[in-house]
Amino acid sequence: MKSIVIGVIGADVHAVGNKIIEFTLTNAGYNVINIGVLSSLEDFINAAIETDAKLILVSSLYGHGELDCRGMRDKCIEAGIGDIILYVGGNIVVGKQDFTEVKERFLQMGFNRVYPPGTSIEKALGDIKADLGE
Amino acid sequence: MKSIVIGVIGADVHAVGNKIIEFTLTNAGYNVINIGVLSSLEDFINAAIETDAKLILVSSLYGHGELDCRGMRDKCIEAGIGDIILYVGGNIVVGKQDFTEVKERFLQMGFNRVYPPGTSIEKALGDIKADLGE
Amino acid sequence: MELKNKKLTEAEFFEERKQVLSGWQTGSDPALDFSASLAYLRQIPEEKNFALKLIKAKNERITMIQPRAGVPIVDEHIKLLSFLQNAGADFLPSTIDSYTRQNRYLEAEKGIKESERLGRALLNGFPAVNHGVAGCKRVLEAVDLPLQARHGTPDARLLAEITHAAGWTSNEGGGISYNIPYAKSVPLDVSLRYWQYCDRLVGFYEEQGITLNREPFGPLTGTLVPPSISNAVGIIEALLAAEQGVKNISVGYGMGGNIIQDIAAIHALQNQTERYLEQFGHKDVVVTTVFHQWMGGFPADEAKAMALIAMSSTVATLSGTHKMITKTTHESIGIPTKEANGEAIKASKFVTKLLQRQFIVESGKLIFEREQIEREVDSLIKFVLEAGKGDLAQGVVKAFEQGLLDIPFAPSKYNLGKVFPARDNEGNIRILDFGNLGFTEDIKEFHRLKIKERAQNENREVSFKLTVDDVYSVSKGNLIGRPTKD
Amino acid sequence: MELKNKKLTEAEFFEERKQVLSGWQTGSDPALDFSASLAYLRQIPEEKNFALKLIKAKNERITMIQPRAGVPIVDEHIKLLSFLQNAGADFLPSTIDSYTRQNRYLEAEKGIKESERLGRALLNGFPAVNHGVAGCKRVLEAVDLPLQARHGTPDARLLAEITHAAGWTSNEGGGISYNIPYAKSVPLDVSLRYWQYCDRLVGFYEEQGITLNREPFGPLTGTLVPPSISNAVGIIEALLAAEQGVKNISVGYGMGGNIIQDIAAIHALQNQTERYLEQFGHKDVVVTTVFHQWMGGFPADEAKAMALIAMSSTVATLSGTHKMITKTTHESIGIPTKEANGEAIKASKFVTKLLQRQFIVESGKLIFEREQIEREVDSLIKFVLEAGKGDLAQGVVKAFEQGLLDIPFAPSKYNLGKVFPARDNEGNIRILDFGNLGFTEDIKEFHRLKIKERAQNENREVSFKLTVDDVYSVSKGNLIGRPTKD
Ligand code: B12
Ligand code: B12
Repeated sequence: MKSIVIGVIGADVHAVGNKIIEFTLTNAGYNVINIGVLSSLEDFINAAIETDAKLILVSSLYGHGELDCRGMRDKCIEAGIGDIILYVGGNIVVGKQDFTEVKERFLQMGFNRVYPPGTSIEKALGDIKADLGE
Repeated sequence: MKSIVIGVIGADVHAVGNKIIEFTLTNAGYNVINIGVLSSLEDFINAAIETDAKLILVSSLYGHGELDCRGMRDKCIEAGIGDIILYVGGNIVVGKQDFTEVKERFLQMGFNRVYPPGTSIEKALGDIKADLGE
Repeated sequence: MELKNKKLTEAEFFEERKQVLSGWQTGSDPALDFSASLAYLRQIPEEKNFALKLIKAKNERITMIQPRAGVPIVDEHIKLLSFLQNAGADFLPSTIDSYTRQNRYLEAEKGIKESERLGRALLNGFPAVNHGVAGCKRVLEAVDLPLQARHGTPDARLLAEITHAAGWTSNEGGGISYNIPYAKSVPLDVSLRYWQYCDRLVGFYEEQGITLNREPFGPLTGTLVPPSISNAVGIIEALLAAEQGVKNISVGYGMGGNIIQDIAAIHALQNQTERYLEQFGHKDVVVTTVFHQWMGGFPADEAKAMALIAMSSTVATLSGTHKMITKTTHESIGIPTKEANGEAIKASKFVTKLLQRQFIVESGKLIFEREQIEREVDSLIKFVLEAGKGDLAQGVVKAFEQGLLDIPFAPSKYNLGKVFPARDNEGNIRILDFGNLGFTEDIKEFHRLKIKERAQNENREVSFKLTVDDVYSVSKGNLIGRPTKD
Repeated sequence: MELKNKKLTEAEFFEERKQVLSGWQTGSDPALDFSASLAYLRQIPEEKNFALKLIKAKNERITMIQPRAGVPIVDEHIKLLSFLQNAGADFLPSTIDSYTRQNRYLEAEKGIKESERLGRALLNGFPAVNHGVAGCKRVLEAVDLPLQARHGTPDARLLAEITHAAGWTSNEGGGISYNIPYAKSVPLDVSLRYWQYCDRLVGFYEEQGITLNREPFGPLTGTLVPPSISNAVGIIEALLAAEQGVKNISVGYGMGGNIIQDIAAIHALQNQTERYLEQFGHKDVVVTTVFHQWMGGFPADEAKAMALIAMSSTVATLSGTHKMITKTTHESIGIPTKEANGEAIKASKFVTKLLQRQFIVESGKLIFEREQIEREVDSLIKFVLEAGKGDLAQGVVKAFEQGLLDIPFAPSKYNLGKVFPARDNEGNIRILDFGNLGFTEDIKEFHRLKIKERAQNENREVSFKLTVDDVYSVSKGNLIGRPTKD
């Protein structure tokens, strides 16, 4: 069973989507490590190292995603898991913004996939399967 | 008491505004000749001649105003009341259109004043007073 | 021939038909032979039959949605309707232009040509007669939903012939509801007679096994019409239609604004239409109701207009009505764009679906209002029948002559125009001046009391000023036109 | 010091205050001396006092409107609030950013700087503590309406000090409602103790003749919260606040979607809050209610979102609530623009004004639901008091430990998280899994029955899948998450 770390980054407490993601990925046959809401960058990385996860799936709903996710890839490299796959989704910036620009900003932070608001976890399942090789 | 001819032009049956206009202008001290709905260009002109009115106030609500009002000024000239004041208001064209263009089209038909949708008769009372000289 | 509420014989019907079809060149299309039209109608799938889909709404206890829409050119009209279908409409309309409504087909033809030349709509609807059976079929075949002609035509005989032969399975209107609010000088006996023909046509198709829907136009002038007046008219038109053999009838109502009165009106309309049909011996007619979103003057602000649309949808759903006619955020300005129409459909449908099967049925107030409406309707219909010495059609003509039936704000000279409505202190639509309306004294006393209560609350006399203030109020954001401070 | 539901002495309060004000540099502003703040508050005109304006709404029996809004920079925030005022808001908010909510003032400072540098908001709200009394006063003085801090802060002591001293006459939150849904690891006794301070501060002002409003946050997680759970929490927080001397309390409720259950919940909330306050010896507290437009996941389509907003407004008005909190058409995407916020205010206000004083009060179903909610609330509060051996504050801590109180979908580890709600066949929010919730057996039986009825209707087992489906359903346009065919 492949392991995926999920959680909600920063000072963000939106717990509902997180619970649904856990439920959905578990049902889809993954080993889900859910570090929950209010998780720091370091919490994600530590959980990934401990469980030898291949994918970190970051949720950010509350709008501070851009501040919270800065340096994510660098920190992964520092921690020796530089080639882990990074996803981010939810409502990752403040307000309604042009998503192509937003995506660019997060790709530059080192994320592999960046999802616009309203992308439910079901819609990303295909990507996950593809990226984790099945 | 100055006389004003009012009515609703063409195949238009919107009667409510017409009744309110009659009520309002009468209250404002005018002699109102209301030819009602479904009135032709000729009906307006005949009524104006008969009552020696100085102002014809045309309502068009249903969207065919542009077709119905064509030739209004010319017909007035033919009938010998070429310098009568002509107003038009209501919802005078089909659909939401740029009003400066619409106004231009009706001014060219010889109307003196052209009102956009949502102009209640109260708002035009000032113009009437000014144009009829008080 | 004297007007009577009696089914036209097949002979009379076929005789009249010749003349009807000669009204405009498109009437000579062989597709109008019943052999052709019946064959065409028989192959229309169930889900495109208006009457059958309404039965579905009734069985499932849900509120379906229909917009208003019509543009002069066939291809444009198809684009428009397809767009509205995709937005979520359950039924499609074709709103007919005002020249066609007055049988002025020559001017309609000019309007089509001009619209083509200038590339913008100069007619306010779809001129179905001019487009003929072929044009109307093109429309039907391009969409997946049942189609209905919506108009306001005192003499809709040719229109009905052409649209039904083209597979449009419903026709809106009636001898009263498409005359008094929509014409100035068409005598009532004439329009009633014309609509007997339209109904007989549907009855004929019914005899051949094709069910079509007929829908009396409920809201009338759309302006402060007391529920009992519009319900009475709807019931009468249902009875007249049933006499001609119509078996699937939707009676309509335009939202008034007091939620309890609105729900009561829909309940009363359903109850009493069924009851009167029974009483007149029509035992196999399927009755459904239609709720019109606010039909009076709309606010110009689009957010407010959308709020009114969604609020109307809430009330409609709670009332348990089977079909709701939608408005748009462009209502106060002009014929809406397809986008504006689509947004309103989406919003309306969202509400009816979300609140699906949440009904308001109990509450003393609701029962009181329903019974009040029913009492008033009984009184009106009783006066009508008396005036007609037992004949309903005759009675209608006499009742309008004498003002026993009288529709506020109607343009027709065959309407006495002596009734003035106004809201009471809770926003219910009541009557301030009865003229000669067929109300018993106790009913009048109730209305007087209610209006007085409001006037006192506002520290003013009972006068026509209340009516005028109430005409404007909703577009300004108030239900009741209270005197303003400034 | 052990937590007890007992008014803090003035000595305790002043002692603690020193420490509170030292939490961030803006705490040392002399404007925070009570002599200064009292003088400032005394000159605030009546119409800018939140508590007094709510009393007005209650007396006039109307539903007033408040949006959510907050941006990081003072001048931008002023522009935003002025815009919303012009759009028709009756009360103004300042939604506080998430760093401030976690007392992470250093990060908030960074967020302000970055937002200034980049010219776009990088914080999701107004960092009131960092802006200090002066910044907050600038906001108040630039607008004409009462101002309230709306946040989600377990330790809001410094925030309350600063905003009240700046003339913001209301504070939202409570020891439960701003902890369990908003934090992961803040112990409940700690947040309850912090909020005693916030309430004591308001009580202190009250003693000096300045009435401020306090508003427990009703919707909690905003996601399928059964009315009895949120009502119980609101009532408990009202009791805790009253003990500290608060005299003007608004209890809130987030719309569930079944209209009758929603109206019943508001009625029960008003009744029981007053009843419990009486019972606890607080006889002079003014209670009002707050209705939150749909608080769960919103549809992305803006027309549908607007429909949901207007529909929510209809229900709020019919319930007779005194204040309604609005959402926007951007809800599912991100913090709204001021324009989107303004449109929603206009739409919401249009409905509340149009339907003004139309209440739904009778109907057997409504009374049944209200009594059901009241029974459940009584059961919950009884269990809480027993757990606390008579002390309410102690009881709350114990009740959450044991799961006697348990809020669905809450992130806090001090919440047992064993309660799973789901809708019944009419869309009422019921409970599928009780965990250890403080319900008597007959109440549980009722819920089980209702959930079973729905599951049977959908031909499936009673399982957590119902809950999951119901979380998504409204954003997809259905109230009940029925299994779809595809
Ligand atoms: C009620 C109504 C009806 C009723 C009319 C009943 C009756 N016989 O009176 C019914 C349901 C029968 C009806 C029918 C139709 N209607 Co209609 N109707 C309306 C509605 C909702 C309100 C009109 C009203 O009474 N307002 C209240 C009165 C007091 O206001 P008013 O009419 O605007 O008049 C005031 C001002 O305009 C102004 N005013 C008027 N004339 C003038 C002139 C001057 C010089 C000045 C200064 C001011 C002025 O003063 C008046 C008093 O304050 C409007 C939309 C709206 N406004 O919300 C559509 C509307 C006018 N109707 C419309 C249409 C298309 C129709 C129909 C063709 C199609 C249909 N929907 O069935 C038929 C037309 C039939 C026909 N042959 O005319 C369109 C017109 C479209 C356009 N211009 O692009 C409108 C705008 C709706 C829309 N957006 O589609 N309608
Ligand atoms: C419920 C809710 C709350 C509840 C949360 C309760 C709780 N503890 O969980 C409460 C009321 C407490 C709350 C608080 C706040 N909220 Co809030 N909240 C919502 C709301 C209405 C619904 C969220 C939800 O539960 N949806 C249902 C779940 C199932 O969907 P979801 O969360 O979107 O998650 C799904 C997808 O996004 C996706 N997904 C999530 N992560 C990822 C990652 C990947 C890689 C992929 C592929 C997919 C994916 O899959 C999930 C399951 O399908 C949303 C708006 C909306 N969506 O309508 C606002 C919203 C998220 N909240 C917002 C804000 C600003 C706040 C507050 C700061 C301010 C406030 N309004 O009080 C505080 C924040 C507190 C904090 N520190 O975090 C904003 C965020 C703004 C922005 N990004 O610009 C939103 C968008 C509302 C808005 N438009 O203003 N909120």
